[in-house]
Amino acid sequence: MQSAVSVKDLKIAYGDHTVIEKMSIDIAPREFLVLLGPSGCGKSTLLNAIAGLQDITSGEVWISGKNVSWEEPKDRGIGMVFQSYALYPRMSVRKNLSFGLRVAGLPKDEIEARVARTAALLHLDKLLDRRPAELSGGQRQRVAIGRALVREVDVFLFDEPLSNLDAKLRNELRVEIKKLHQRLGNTMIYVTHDQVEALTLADRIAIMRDGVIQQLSSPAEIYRRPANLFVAGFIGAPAMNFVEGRIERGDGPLVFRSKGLTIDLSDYSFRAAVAEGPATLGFRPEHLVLDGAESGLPTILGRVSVVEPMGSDAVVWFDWADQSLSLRLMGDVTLEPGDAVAPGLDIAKASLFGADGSRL
Amino acid sequence: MQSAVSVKDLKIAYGDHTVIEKMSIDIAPREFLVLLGPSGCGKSTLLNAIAGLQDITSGEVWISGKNVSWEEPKDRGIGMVFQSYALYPRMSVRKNLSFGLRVAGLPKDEIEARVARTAALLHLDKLLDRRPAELSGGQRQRVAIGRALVREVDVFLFDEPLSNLDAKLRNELRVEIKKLHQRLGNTMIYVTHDQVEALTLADRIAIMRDGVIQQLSSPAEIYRRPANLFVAGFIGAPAMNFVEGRIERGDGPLVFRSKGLTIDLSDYSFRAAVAEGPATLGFRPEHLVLDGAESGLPTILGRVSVVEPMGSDAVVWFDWADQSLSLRLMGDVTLEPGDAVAPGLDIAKASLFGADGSRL
Amino acid sequence: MADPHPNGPKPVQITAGRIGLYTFLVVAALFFLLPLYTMVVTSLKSMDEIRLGEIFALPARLDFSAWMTAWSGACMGTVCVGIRSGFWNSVAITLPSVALSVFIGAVNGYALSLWRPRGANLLFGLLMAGGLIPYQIFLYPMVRAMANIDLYNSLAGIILVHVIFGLPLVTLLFRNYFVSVPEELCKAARVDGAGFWRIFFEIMLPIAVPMVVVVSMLQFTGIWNDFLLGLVFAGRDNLPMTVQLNNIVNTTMGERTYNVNMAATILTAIVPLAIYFLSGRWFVRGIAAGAVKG
Amino acid sequence: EDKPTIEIMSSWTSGGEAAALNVIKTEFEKRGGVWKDSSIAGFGAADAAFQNRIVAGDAPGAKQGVIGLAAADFVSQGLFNPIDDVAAAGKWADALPKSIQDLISYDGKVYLAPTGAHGESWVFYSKEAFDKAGISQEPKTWDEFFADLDKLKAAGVVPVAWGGQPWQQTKVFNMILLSQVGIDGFLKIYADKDKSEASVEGAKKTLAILGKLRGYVDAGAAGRNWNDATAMLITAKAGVQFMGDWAKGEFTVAGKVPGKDYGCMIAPESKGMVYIADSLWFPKTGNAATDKAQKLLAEVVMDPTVQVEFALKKGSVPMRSDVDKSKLDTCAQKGAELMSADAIVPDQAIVLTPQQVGALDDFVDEYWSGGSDDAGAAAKNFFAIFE
Amino acid sequence: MSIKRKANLSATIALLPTWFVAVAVFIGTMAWSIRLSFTNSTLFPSSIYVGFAQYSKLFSSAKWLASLQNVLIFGVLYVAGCLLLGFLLAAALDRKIRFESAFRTIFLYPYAMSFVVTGLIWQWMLNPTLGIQASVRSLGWESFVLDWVVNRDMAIYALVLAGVWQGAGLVMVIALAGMRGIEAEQWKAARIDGIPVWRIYVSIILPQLGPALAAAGMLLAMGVIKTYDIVVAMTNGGPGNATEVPAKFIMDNLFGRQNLGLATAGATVLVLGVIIAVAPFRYAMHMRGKAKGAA
Ligand SMILES: Nc1ncnc2c1ncn2[C@@H]1O[C@H](COP(=O)(O)OP(=O)(O)OP(=O)(O)O)[C@@H](O)[C@H]1O
Ligand SMILES: Nc1ncnc2c1ncn2[C@@H]1O[C@H](COP(=O)(O)OP(=O)(O)OP(=O)(O)O)[C@@H](O)[C@H]1O
Ligand SMILES: [Mg+2]
Ligand SMILES: [Mg+2]
Repeated sequence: MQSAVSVKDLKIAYGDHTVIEKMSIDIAPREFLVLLGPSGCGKSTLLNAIAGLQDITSGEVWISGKNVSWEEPKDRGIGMVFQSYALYPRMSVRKNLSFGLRVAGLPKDEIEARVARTAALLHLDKLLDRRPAELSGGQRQRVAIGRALVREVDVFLFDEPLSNLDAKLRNELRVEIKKLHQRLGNTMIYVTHDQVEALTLADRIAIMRDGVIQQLSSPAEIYRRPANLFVAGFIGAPAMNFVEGRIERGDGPLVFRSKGLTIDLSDYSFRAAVAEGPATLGFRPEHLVLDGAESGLPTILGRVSVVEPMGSDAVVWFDWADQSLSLRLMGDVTLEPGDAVAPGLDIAKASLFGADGSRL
Repeated sequence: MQSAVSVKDLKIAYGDHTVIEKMSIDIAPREFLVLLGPSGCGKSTLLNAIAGLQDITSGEVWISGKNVSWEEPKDRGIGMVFQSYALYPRMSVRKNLSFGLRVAGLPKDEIEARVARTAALLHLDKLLDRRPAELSGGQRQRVAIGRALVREVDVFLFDEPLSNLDAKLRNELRVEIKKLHQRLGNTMIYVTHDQVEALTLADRIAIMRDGVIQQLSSPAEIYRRPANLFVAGFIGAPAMNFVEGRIERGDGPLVFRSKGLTIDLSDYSFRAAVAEGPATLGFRPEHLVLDGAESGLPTILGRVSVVEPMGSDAVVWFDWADQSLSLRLMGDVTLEPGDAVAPGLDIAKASLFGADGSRL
Repeated sequence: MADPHPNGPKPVQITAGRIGLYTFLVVAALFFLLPLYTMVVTSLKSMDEIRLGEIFALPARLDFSAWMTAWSGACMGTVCVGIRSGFWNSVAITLPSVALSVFIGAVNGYALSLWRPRGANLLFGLLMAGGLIPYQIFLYPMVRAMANIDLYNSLAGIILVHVIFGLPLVTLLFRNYFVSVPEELCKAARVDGAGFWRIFFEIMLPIAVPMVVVVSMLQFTGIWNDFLLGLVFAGRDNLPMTVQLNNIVNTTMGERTYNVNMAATILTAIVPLAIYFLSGRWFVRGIAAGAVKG
Repeated sequence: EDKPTIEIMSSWTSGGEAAALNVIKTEFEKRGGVWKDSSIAGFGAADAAFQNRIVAGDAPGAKQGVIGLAAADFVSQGLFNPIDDVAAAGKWADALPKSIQDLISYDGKVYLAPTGAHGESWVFYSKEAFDKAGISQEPKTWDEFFADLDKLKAAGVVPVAWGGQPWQQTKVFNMILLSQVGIDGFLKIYADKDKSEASVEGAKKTLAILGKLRGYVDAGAAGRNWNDATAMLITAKAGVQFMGDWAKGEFTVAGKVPGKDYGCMIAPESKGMVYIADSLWFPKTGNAATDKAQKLLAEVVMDPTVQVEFALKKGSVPMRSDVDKSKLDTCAQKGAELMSADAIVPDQAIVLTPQQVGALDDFVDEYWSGGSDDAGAAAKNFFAIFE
Repeated sequence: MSIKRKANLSATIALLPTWFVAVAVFIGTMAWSIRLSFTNSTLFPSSIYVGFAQYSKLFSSAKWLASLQNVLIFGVLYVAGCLLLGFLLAAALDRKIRFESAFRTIFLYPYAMSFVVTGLIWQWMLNPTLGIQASVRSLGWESFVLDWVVNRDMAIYALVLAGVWQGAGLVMVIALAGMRGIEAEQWKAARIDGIPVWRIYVSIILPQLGPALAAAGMLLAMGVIKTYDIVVAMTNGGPGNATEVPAKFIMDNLFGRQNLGLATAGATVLVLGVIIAVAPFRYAMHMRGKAKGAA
């Protein structure tokens, strides 16, 4: 199948400073790809290169089977939504939506029809005559999306479209974007550094670091089997717990040993044969079971330092050895700071990383 | 016991426009009180009035047993942290921290000792000679907190200290603030409009709307037994599901009826005797059990529209009647848009609101 | 480009638009430079050559004598010491005037925008109205007032006059700047116990440095180039360079030496020009930092 | 020390002017005075400075200014010191033309010390341009004059180097008027505000001639400084210029000699000369030393040698009729003769109030640049000035 | 006494000198002028009241009427011209230009020059026999005409030209700073919409620079009413009344023509006119500020 968007051996540098390093990605039609990574890793740069807003140093960009590396942005068949909304401040919503179409010289009724359709889709009908300054953050973001939609193109690019909104709105609009994607079936490339957005929206997530893709997989795969320490630490809130230690071959099966803790690794599915050596054990807060002893799992003895109730669940932080670990509990929690806990760890769900940081 | 901070019959108005309406709150020593509410409800105004930065129209402000209504901010024994950090741009971190002490004319070594102590506590030691512009967002916020801490006062006021930070940092600093409170044991008043912060940090939450407190209780109480529709809808992500209908007395026990749904209310603990009439049923996403039939609970038949996996859990949105409801599932979810679901509702955990919006 | 397979950076093309752009800029630059060119050229010609009336022609022979005359030889009345005699007067008038008016303007802007005491809007309105009145009208009553307080014909007097007439503009600029400073900064400092002046000196003034640069440059140009106020208020011991310049340039029935006039003008303008050439960058930065907003 | 000390405010700043002022200064200092110079070029600026000094109660000891009603205003406000005793001792009345003596006295007391007079009725011409056009003789009548202008035009020379500033234009108007109405007629109009048939006729003829001149100026005339016009004669780009005798200074600086490189003639058909007279004013300062210095200065100014030396440097005509005129150049000698014969009429600044002077400037400029040839209507406007 | 008011005491005290200046100097002078405008003062103030005589004289003076008209034409064209040219220059410099700072300095330097002599230069340059016209003609274009200073109908535009030469640089700097402040994402959005560059400047950037340009316009307008030097240096009001301006009229009558009553009447009319012209504008700003504060 032809890719909707593909990037081939793309390299982007500012002078000596390489921002994107020989990158290749293929994005299928109708796919929702999320680019996730810390600030400054090159997400926007990559997105801008696809849009044609950024000069590339070498490599190619293809959209809908056409090499568009030298095309103008407007000719690439893309729509784009920006973090700051980038609405034209002195134009009404209607004008914001129609400006590009008018410049392109579309017939009047065609423009009106498209604007009306887009406005209806995004519930902007009643706002058409307002100026951006008279809109709330969420409404502005919807207009920004509308401006991309009205172009009726196959590929949408989003650059952190929700990060200027408050938590509540962010949650609401996230669902709307997801519904929109399901309804329209366009290809979407979505940049964010919020892992919740990535997990909930993406068909596939590309996790980037310093211009290099660390892992490109489905959200579930990334959450469950992170390719390396960086990915493991980046995804999940609160972050995955890491314990440093060594893999040793005791009497029989492999074990992981650290600060008095010994965990049998028989249930862990290694990618390849593994030798003894330093390793890091990673496990997510919800992979600790509060009543470790009863469940027959290896237990980690600690003392509660902080309890964070969040309504439906709670995160409990406890001190173990010289570090602080977290565990997630459902429902109401009666633990208090100072209480002793002995949660059990299900090693089958945990992750082990070798000395070079990649998953074992 | 003497209150740490108390506000008596406080009224604040700008000209004709009343922002705070006859408000009284008592805050106990060592308490962590969170003021939560939508934008513009008067949270900052209230906090500023406590700090002495805002003229009050009538009423009194008491701090540590003293009526400070006419005191200068510096004489009230408070420290304050602002949303925009409000660091002095042309001063180094060290000078930012020590400015207030120098103004107060403290001896040099006392100042140095305090700055060193605060810097150590907040891990600012290495940043002391930098300017604010050379710090990351999180570091700046820590300096802002340090500037309040260094005053060594009993009451801290925070005005949305985390809302300018990104999600990851916000989570981290939230835990740090909680630890700080546990360690220092000061009274803290914390303004936010992020309900996660409110739930995780607060001893008590005051939910405000248009200058009036809607509910002042512990986080658990507010989450479980919201006093009215506004509180119920404001707390929780995704928001509580609301279904409008009527309470009717069928043959025997009270039932709630809505769009073909009939729910027996025998298990619901009413606050007071209830008559028939219109009502709204509210239930949180985690109060729906996926296999409704098996659990013997009343079921709501629907069709999945959106699935939002979040790693440890997932939110499933489904269409029922003419509205969209959410349910939360733990672990991996295999549901897809279009699938039929029939989740069961545990009425004991739900909330019913009368025609005036208050809890029944 | 007929390349069938685009790869790597888009080749740079020199478009008609670019050429048009540079043409526009160069033409504009010529327009802006032409007067300066004419002045310089004229100052280097002899009077015989100037009488030919070819103002754009290059001088046949470089002749710097007009510059010497202008600087140290031109007569004003029976004294022939050139305009250099006014140079230090101009400095003595301009520097304190600029410093004082910038300081007062900064305090005004700060108080008007961040403290807003009673009547702040009225005061600001009055200042703006004052800024629109042609200042010739002030001469007469001001002279009287200055004489009454014994400041007429004194350095202090002329400085005071410049400060008064600069107040509207300077206050306007600083007020607009401080309006954009977050109020929380002021609040934080008040919690820290700082008062009005402490906040001003230790926090606000350091922030306003870019603005101070802009206002200082505007004021400097205005005051340095002033002629009338200096003439009327400074007194004969403090006359600024512009008065000497006027004496050279503005004779009614005496003969005119244009080359000396031009040289004298350029010499008079050289300080503000140098400031613009050397610190234009700061000026632009200051403006960008919010000097002039609506 | 009680040396007579005085501050002199003048607007004489150009080379020749300064040299002339220096003549007075040198003599003044020789006689034991202490001289402080305050020069401000430009009438407007100098007036503003002087008036403000008076308002501030800090008047200078002497101010150079034109004899006329501007000074009269100050005198009538009681702001000037009389110098009657000096005038009496120096027998000024004998040495000065009667009309001047009248002008410097108010209510029978002498207040102003005259320094020199400028003739304003001069037509300068470039000999080179005249040669080129084949003109060998100075024109005697306006008809001849215009015929010569036509010749100049034909020769490719700008006929008239016109200084298109109101004050210059007014001077041309006055010199033509004098040529049309004669000395008595001129005085009747300006001094007596006479509106008789003859006066009106004269004004009409004057305006007609003035209007005709428009056809002989170049496109760049408007706003032109008089010295730029003179430069046109020096470079033989133009033929004639109407100007006061101070224009000689420009010729001199350019190394041109009167009678050889350029000529000067009184306006055609003119029986006399319009003059403007400079003087020193002596404001009250309340300072005895200054009062003393004022008397000394008045003495110096009227000293016969100073008068001649001053006139030489300034290119003007001495006020005293009893001085040695042989040192003067040919133009100045012509002027001095007319002066001695009292064939002179005052400039408008002498007989009109400053407001009227302004109005006259406005009127002439309006007529000149308005382009209308309706001399009759314009003449009516002219007489309206005096109301 | 409330807290804020106590703290505001310092602010009030700090503003006292300015209050003094505003009331004693600005208002005081205005009151003085208004009083004198009803007297027959000539060289010095007199206390003989003549009612509105000075005003009727004023408004029957062709010079005054012309000067009002001229300052209006000059003001509008000068401010508009500075804004237009300044904006164009800024837009050009905004396009990633080589030697940007050199160009910037060239456009800005006239602001540092006074008109005492630049006026003369402009007079020369616009004089048909000396300046640009003569030069262009000598290059062979015989019919070229640029005689603004000497042409009654065009002289006012000569002033505008010289004024724009001096003031455009300031607008350029302000506009350029504004353009640099516009977020990059707007540019990106517009490029994706396929908006041509000139259209972006006109339709998107220009409206956003509104407030900055208005402020620049205000700065220039403050200068317009005081316009004096440039006129004296270039045309001295001529040819005819073509370039008379009120400030010059007032100055002439104040000193040279010794007509204090008429001068103060002129000043009064001028200031009243300015206040009438500016008041609605300020009021609108005030209301807008209020609306912003409440939002
Ligand atoms: N114009 C430029 N010149 C030089 N370096 C640049 C330029 N623009 C960006 N960079 C660098 O390129 C890198 C990638 O920037 P980019 O904006 O793509 O990051 P990002 O992943 O989008 O970050 P964020 O999450 O903060 O938006 C950064 O290190 C940045 O410093
Ligand atoms: N100076 C003022 N003049 C008039 N009204 C004001 C002023 N300051 C604030 N208000 C109004 O007071 C109300 C409360 O403002 P406040 O800043 O306390 O809200 P908030 O709850 O802190 O909101 P946010 O979450 O956005 O910070 C708002 O409606 C606001 O419009
Ligand atoms: Mg980015
Ligand atoms: Mg707030």
